[in-house]
Amino acid sequence: MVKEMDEREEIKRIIAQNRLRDKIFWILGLLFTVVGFVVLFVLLLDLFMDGLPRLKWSFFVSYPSRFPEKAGILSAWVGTALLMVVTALVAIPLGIAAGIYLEEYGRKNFITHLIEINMSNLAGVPSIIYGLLALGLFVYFFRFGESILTGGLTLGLLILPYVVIATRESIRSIPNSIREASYALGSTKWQTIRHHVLPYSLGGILTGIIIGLSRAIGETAPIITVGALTFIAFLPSSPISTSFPFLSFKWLFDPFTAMPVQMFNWISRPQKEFHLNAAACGIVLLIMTLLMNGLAIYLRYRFRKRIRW
Amino acid sequence: MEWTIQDELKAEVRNLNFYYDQVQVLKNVNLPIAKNRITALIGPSGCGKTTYLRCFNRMHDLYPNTRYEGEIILYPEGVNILSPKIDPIEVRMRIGMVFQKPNPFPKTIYENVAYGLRIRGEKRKNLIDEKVEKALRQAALWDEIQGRVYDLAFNLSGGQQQRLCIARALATDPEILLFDEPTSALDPAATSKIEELIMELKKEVTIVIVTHNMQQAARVSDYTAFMYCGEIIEFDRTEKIFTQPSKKLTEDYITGRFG
Amino acid sequence: MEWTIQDELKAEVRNLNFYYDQVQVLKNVNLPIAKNRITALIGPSGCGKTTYLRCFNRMHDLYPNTRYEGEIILYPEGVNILSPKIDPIEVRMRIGMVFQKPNPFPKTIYENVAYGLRIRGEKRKNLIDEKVEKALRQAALWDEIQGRVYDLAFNLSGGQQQRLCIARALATDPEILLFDEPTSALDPAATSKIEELIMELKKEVTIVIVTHNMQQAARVSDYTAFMYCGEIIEFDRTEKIFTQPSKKLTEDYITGRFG
Amino acid sequence: GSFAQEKIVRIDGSSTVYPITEAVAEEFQKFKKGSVRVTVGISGTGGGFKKFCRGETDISNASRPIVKKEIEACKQAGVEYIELPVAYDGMAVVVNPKNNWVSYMTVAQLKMIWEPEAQGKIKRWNQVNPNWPNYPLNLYGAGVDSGTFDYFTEAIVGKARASRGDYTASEDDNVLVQGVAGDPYALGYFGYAYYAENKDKLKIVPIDNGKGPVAPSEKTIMDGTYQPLSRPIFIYVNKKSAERPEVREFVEFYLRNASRLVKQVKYIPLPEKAYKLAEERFAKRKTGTVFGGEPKTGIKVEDLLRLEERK
Amino acid sequence: MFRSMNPKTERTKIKEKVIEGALLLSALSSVFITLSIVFILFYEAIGFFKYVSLIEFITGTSWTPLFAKPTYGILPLVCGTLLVTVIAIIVSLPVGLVVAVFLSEYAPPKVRDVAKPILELLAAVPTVVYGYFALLFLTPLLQRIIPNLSSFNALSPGIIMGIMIIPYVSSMCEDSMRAVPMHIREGSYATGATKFQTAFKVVIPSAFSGIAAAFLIGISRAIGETMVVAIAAGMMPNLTFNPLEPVQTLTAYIVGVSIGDVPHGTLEYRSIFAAGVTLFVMTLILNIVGFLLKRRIREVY
Ligand SMILES: Nc1ncnc2c1ncn2[C@@H]1O[C@H](COP(=O)(O)OP(=O)(O)OP(=O)(O)O)[C@@H](O)[C@H]1O
Ligand SMILES: Nc1ncnc2c1ncn2[C@@H]1O[C@H](COP(=O)(O)OP(=O)(O)OP(=O)(O)O)[C@@H](O)[C@H]1O
Ligand SMILES: [Mg+2]
Ligand SMILES: [Mg+2]
Repeated sequence: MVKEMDEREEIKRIIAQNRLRDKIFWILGLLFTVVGFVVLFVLLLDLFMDGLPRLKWSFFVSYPSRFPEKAGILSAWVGTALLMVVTALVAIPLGIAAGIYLEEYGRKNFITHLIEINMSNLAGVPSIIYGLLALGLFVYFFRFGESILTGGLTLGLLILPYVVIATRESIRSIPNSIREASYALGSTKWQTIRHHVLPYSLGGILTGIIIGLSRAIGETAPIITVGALTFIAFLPSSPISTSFPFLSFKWLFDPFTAMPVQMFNWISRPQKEFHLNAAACGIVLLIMTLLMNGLAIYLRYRFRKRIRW
Repeated sequence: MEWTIQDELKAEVRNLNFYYDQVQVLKNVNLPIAKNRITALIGPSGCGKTTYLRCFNRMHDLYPNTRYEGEIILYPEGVNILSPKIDPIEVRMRIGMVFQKPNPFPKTIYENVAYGLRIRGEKRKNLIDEKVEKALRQAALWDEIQGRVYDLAFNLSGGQQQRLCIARALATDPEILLFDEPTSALDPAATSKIEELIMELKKEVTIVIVTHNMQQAARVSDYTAFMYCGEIIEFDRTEKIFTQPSKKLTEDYITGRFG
Repeated sequence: MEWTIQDELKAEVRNLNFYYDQVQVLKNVNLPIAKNRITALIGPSGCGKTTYLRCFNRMHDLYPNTRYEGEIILYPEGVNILSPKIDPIEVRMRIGMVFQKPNPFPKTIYENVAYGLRIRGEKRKNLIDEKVEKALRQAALWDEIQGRVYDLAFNLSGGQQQRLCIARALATDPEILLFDEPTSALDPAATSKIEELIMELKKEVTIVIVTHNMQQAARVSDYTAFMYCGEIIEFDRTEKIFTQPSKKLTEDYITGRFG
Repeated sequence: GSFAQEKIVRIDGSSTVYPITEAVAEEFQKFKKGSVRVTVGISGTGGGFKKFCRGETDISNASRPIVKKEIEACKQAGVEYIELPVAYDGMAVVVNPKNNWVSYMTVAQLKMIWEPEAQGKIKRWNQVNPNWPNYPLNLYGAGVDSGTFDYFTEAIVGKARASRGDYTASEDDNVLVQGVAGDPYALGYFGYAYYAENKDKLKIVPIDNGKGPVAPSEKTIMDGTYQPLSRPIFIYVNKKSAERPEVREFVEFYLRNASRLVKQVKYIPLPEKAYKLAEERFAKRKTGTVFGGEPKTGIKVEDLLRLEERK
Repeated sequence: MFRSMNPKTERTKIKEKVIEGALLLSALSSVFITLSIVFILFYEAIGFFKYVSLIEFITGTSWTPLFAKPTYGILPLVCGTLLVTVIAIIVSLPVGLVVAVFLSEYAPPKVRDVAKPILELLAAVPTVVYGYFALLFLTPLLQRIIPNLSSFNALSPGIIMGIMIIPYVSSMCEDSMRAVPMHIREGSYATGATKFQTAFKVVIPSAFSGIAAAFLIGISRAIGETMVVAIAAGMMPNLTFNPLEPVQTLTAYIVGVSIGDVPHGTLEYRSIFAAGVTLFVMTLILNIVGFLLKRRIREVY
């Protein structure tokens, strides 16, 4: 009995010790998490304090200038917007189609396996490598020059894996019973995809696209590699023309600059005033990407809630 | 073994073997399907009932590494619907199926029922309207959901969803309707509703139903086949099977001694 | 209702109520647990057996929105192990558990068994070696895996894994061992091995076992409690329950008329 | 702003000339109300000429005269060019303001630091001058595609493009200013204008070329006493491009406003007379270089004017 | 004859085939991309290696490809890359893992549900913004603590990159830890373990391959990251392991050369592809191992 009492005491001691470690780690974990968020918060605060005063209307409608207070991001955001158009046109159809193929058609064979490994590798290839690809392929081989087309294609390829992966995950969440129901009524494969698989996975696909585009917006390195770092104080040609066919694609071949490149340019200058511009540009960039990601998170949440299989 | 029946034939299964990969799941199955009758398939879990049923509308074609051998002859033409020359899509257009778990599309009730018509290229709005209403009436759903046909199908109860799936299959006037344990996910009230419905339907369609509920088989079917380990042990008129089975195995199963 | 027994008590459940969120799952449960005896808990699926068992080692504490009421008194001290003042970790150190599905850790066999000792701060290698061997022997696993104790536990068969989990629980000399349907994931051969083992173990440990297999309860246990909808309908010596149950409900359940 | 027309002037080349051209481009686009688009890149003088000689740009910024290799390349591609001096520039050798041991440096010391043999060896201040403290010597200098690099190596080491490689190199002088301004052990060189813009962040090092230390200033650069690190800078205009009205207007605008804008961006303007001569030269579409394609240092304003007049 | 209900069957069949073909082509596009990356990188790199011996490239300790006396030793760039990466790892892996453990094992579900999306948001901040922080926020801050720190150095971008990677690492670790089924944890708790013991002795080993994959992918991101180092690390190919000195990474070299012009076909142009190949191979290895590890977790449960 006495011995048992001793044992009890011993166990209590050990538990206390274990509990202490547990507590310490709890505090550590909380600390790291909080500190992590605080650090990021401080960084963002710093950015906002620097840049906020510059965020006036004129900042958005002025061209870059050698006078920091007169400089703006007009050509940069127009460039970014046009880049995104090209990027989306490249990545969305290609990515969705590839995702559909891999999920719905791809038999488990060597080719699909290869594509799969390849896809996840592409997602991990550093963006600067895409820049080199673009330089060799689009700028010099296809001779698109240092144009919006080149930039957009580059970013399109860059985010392709994201769209594919999102498409696949979203498609995978559709239960087989729905497909079987469709086939049992006599649908062809494509009808099943068109009428069911695609519409029901649209939410997830959309999320992936938005996240991909938000990544593309912030990408700098590949755009620099294909030569966007110039003084551009004008807008590309108008996509709408006054004569038939009223659409012009000349802008595709125009030189351009983009938001992150503009920011990089301003960071590289020694004068403090340009740094404020860089911060302001960073805020705009940040808000754009965060909004897009927030939208994506919200969409994912909503679609998950709405369709419960 | 071959089985014969008096009734007119709608289909006939001949020497059917089926393999998942290397595993043979159906072994030399022979079975006549009587026209406008209900044929029930009973047997312990895993004996191959579902597998068998899904041969009828070539559902296994959707998955790789499956293999059919033998024939399922569809009358009146007398073609073998398992033949690779026959397009499975055409088979499925003629032979409908209702699954174990209700699986409506996440669309409106109307669109669910109209779907089969739409993929058949039907565009005439009023004709579709008509057929949708008829199918919903046949499935004994019309009165319950009246005026809510543009609601989402997910908002229906389980039993209603299952009847919706039946209506969806009916809308395209199938010649045979396959039911794979259609009531196993439902409560008793919904179950009896669907049983009534099935009995009603046989006026117009030939029905094959898989169930593990012997009472259900006894209640609804005209013919019953007892399957065991991928083989048809016994096939006969339902009264006969349930009152005087000729095989010991059948008797043991029916009286609940195993399974 | 209160139940009394002749044997010495190891634990006693008094007016136990348990809630998941707002739903009451256990209703005023009273039950004595006899020392060095096997108490079996039977009842239809969902009646609350698992929930009840997990009260004994405060497993529910891991999840939010669960609530206990009432007491489980642990002897010889006579403390209420459900009391918030009692550290659940201490309770778990004294009361071991074996789960329905074998859940070994992704470590070696040796490390699995040694785990309980290690978290008790035990560092002496030879003592651990000794205890590991003893536990593996008790769990009738030693001979089978001899020389492979540094293999990964995942490489064992299901029955071996389950015995490993028993060894893991035994290594720390628990006073009570809880078994939650420990054989439901196993084949008959493995099952009978574990049943033997459990009967062997009662020499040293008090055992509570949940099972939905009445034959199993009849075979291994000394006492049996029949639970229904969160209530203990009947409790008695096992022979008594299975030969002359005093309640109609118990009889119906035991003879397989429902469940 | 509305979407602009298709008139475009493409400029690339030296980062030293960049601030001037950027200013001109900005003013010009304002002057033309956005009807002409001007792009200005920073590829360095060498990089700029490579593009220029492929006909990809209309104007090339150059902080040194065109050299043989580039002349050849242009000739092969059939590109004819008009050489126009636009300003005068000195090269500033700078240290961090916290540096209190350096009061001036000799050309020999600079050579000792920057020649290729120094790589990995000369790494501390006291290796250059034993009186200086034993601190690390961190170097910042022009990137290899810049005319500044060519000129500096030519003037200091004695052979163009001969330099050590273990220093922070950038085509963009802005980066170098930042580097030196933030590093107490730094020694760097770049265009005088960048020093003039950032005087508060940097400390200038006077250079002794045998006649006593001289610090660069508007005056010393103009009168040629700051040697050997001062030089004229140029733009080169593609003759074919000059046919296009927007390019012609741009160049005329450039020369007309150079003197004002050059001062604004802290470079040293040429005498008015030189701009007049350049305008004439452009009007006559006189092609070719007056420097013979050899790297040259120590060109003074008088020489330049003389060369101009002779041609 | 089998009665045909759909006269368009033949056309439908052809249409189906065409669509499948088109989709297959799209799926193959990823292979084309990889092939063109590999082709272009290696094509130009081979051009490079015609002039430069592979031995010199791999073993040379000085990288001055554009000078009068060019040297082509990739080591300084690799060394710079590794230096910055190691700093980033030292910052991000422990913190990322602790945060992941905290979120998955300790934090109440509500906290987790809020923290997880925020983490995802942070992972989306453009890297050029982080470059801004490194050069204009952290470096001046560090210079107050380490007075003779030069304004370009490996330390500051390394730390910022570490912070940048934390969200990836912790989010991915948390995912794989949550994939560990509850009954494994219960086995541990039932023997009397604390959360801490359960997390470190059972959950982390169970999620090991997922965590390792997260680490590898994090490392590969750090190696491939460009803008932060291009902005803040300096542009000096420097064979050093001193984090206070300026360095040049492979990525920064590529960007640095690209900021100037890269005249097609020159050795200089090819040298960035040689650097690119090195970078590509380094990340490829990490990514493939990461991919295999990630697939292994899927198989275990
Ligand atoms: N996709 C598959 N791949 C391989 N084997 C399968 C597959 N589907 C089913 N089987 C096997 O085929 C056999 C028959 O399965 P089937 O689903 O037809 O049985 P069942 O009679 O419908 O059973 P239940 O009453 O449980 O639904 C089983 O042994 C099953 O394990
Ligand atoms: N985590 C939970 N949250 C809410 N309700 C639960 C939870 N777990 C179980 N329940 C409910 O509590 C009741 C009892 O569940 P319990 O698992 O104890 O039953 P059981 O007797 O062990 O059944 P079985 O024989 O199927 O294992 C059931 O109605 C179940 O739905
Ligand atoms: Mg089945
Ligand atoms: Mg249970």
